[in-house]
Amino acid sequence: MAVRVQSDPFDPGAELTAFAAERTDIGAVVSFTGVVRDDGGLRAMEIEHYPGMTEKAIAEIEVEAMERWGLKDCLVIHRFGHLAPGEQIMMVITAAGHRGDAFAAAEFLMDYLKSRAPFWKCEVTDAGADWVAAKDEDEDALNRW
Amino acid sequence: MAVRVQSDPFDPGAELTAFAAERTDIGAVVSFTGVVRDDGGLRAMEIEHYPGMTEKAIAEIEVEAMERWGLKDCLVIHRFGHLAPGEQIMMVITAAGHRGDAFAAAEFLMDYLKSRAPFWKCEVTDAGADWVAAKDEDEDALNRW
Amino acid sequence: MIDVLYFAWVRERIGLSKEKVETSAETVAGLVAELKAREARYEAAFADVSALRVALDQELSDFDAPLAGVREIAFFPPMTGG
Amino acid sequence: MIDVLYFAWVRERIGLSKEKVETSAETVAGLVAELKAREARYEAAFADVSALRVALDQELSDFDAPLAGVREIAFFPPMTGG
Repeated sequence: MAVRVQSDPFDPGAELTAFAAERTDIGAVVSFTGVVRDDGGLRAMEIEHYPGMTEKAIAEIEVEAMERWGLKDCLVIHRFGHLAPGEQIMMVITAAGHRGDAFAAAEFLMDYLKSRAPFWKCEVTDAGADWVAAKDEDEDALNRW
Repeated sequence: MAVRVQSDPFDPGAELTAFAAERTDIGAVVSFTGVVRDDGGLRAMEIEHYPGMTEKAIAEIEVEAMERWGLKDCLVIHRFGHLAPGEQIMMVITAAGHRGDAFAAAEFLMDYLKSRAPFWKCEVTDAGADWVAAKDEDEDALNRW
Repeated sequence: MIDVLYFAWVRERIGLSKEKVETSAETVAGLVAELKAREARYEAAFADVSALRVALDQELSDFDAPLAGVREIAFFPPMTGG
Repeated sequence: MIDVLYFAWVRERIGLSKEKVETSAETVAGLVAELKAREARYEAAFADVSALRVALDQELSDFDAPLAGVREIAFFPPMTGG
């Protein structure tokens, strides 16, 4: 179980390879990678966070996921700072004995990261910089867990 | 959209890196990797398949997933032949604008691969070789789509 | 003449992965009845068709499907991929 | 003395990311009332507290929570991680 909050880019493929190396008790590994999507006109995404609380909030969410789905392991990486379109924002990896648990835990972690980890996205376009508004659907997504 | 059915091992990390390289229209990438789990005593897994039908069945499932969830891309890799504990059996990767579609499509592809792609697993232990029985829960999982 | 393929334990029980069969059966079930009448190993493999799946020209099908125009038929247990 | 932190557009409106505040407020809402009384920029930032979230010592909390024993309080808009 690990949490990494960093401004540096990371390589999702290398993370996936390192994550499950040399283990034979894992049957299913699910990964989610969030990428800065260019909907047209996006020049950059700036991500602000709350150092200290971020790591603590993510670790708490991971402990809950580990227990609820009997995970063998999980990893959350989340960047902050300046990101260009096409760059990776964050990644979640879960490992379990069976696929259902690995999928559910990954979706649970994503839903919590969206609304409960202290990150704030700001989109920079030619027209200026705008804080991304939280979506009702993201808040609603928490209710399924 | 691609299907690879092969006896050779593959590197999930390298596949994930290659999959989403240089694209800015993708917001969410989900991967699933199935690994030969050693529940104790497993010496090997032998996977038989139906050459020709396998590729066709998987391509059909991929087309359905692409359309239903508006995927930007997807990839299925599935091995056959002799596999040792800890080796990767198969991998699914989906890319979409948003996380919900990428997750749903990956789970859909997995559920169909489990019960509709012509592969048969045989577990080799010290006591001999046994064909893995299809699980009712895998058949039931198809009903949610 | 039709190509008949067997996979997994169906292949093991019959002792063949592929054979050519001359048949006048009109349906999959008719072909199965002909095969079962041949030898004990076919009888054993097809004892419980509810435990089997069938594909016609590489598409999943049913035991009451017609055989007209089919070039390849495959019998196998429920799939266990993924 | 309590450390007060502001993030995202709350930080921008107030023009500060962190300050030390001397307060006798018993609850978060009491502190917010004191801050709003200070200057227009605080009034603007806290105009609609339903659009804000608060954390006490790095745990999400509520505006009616007591401040006793709290060393660090943070105000920010709903999170948009992931």
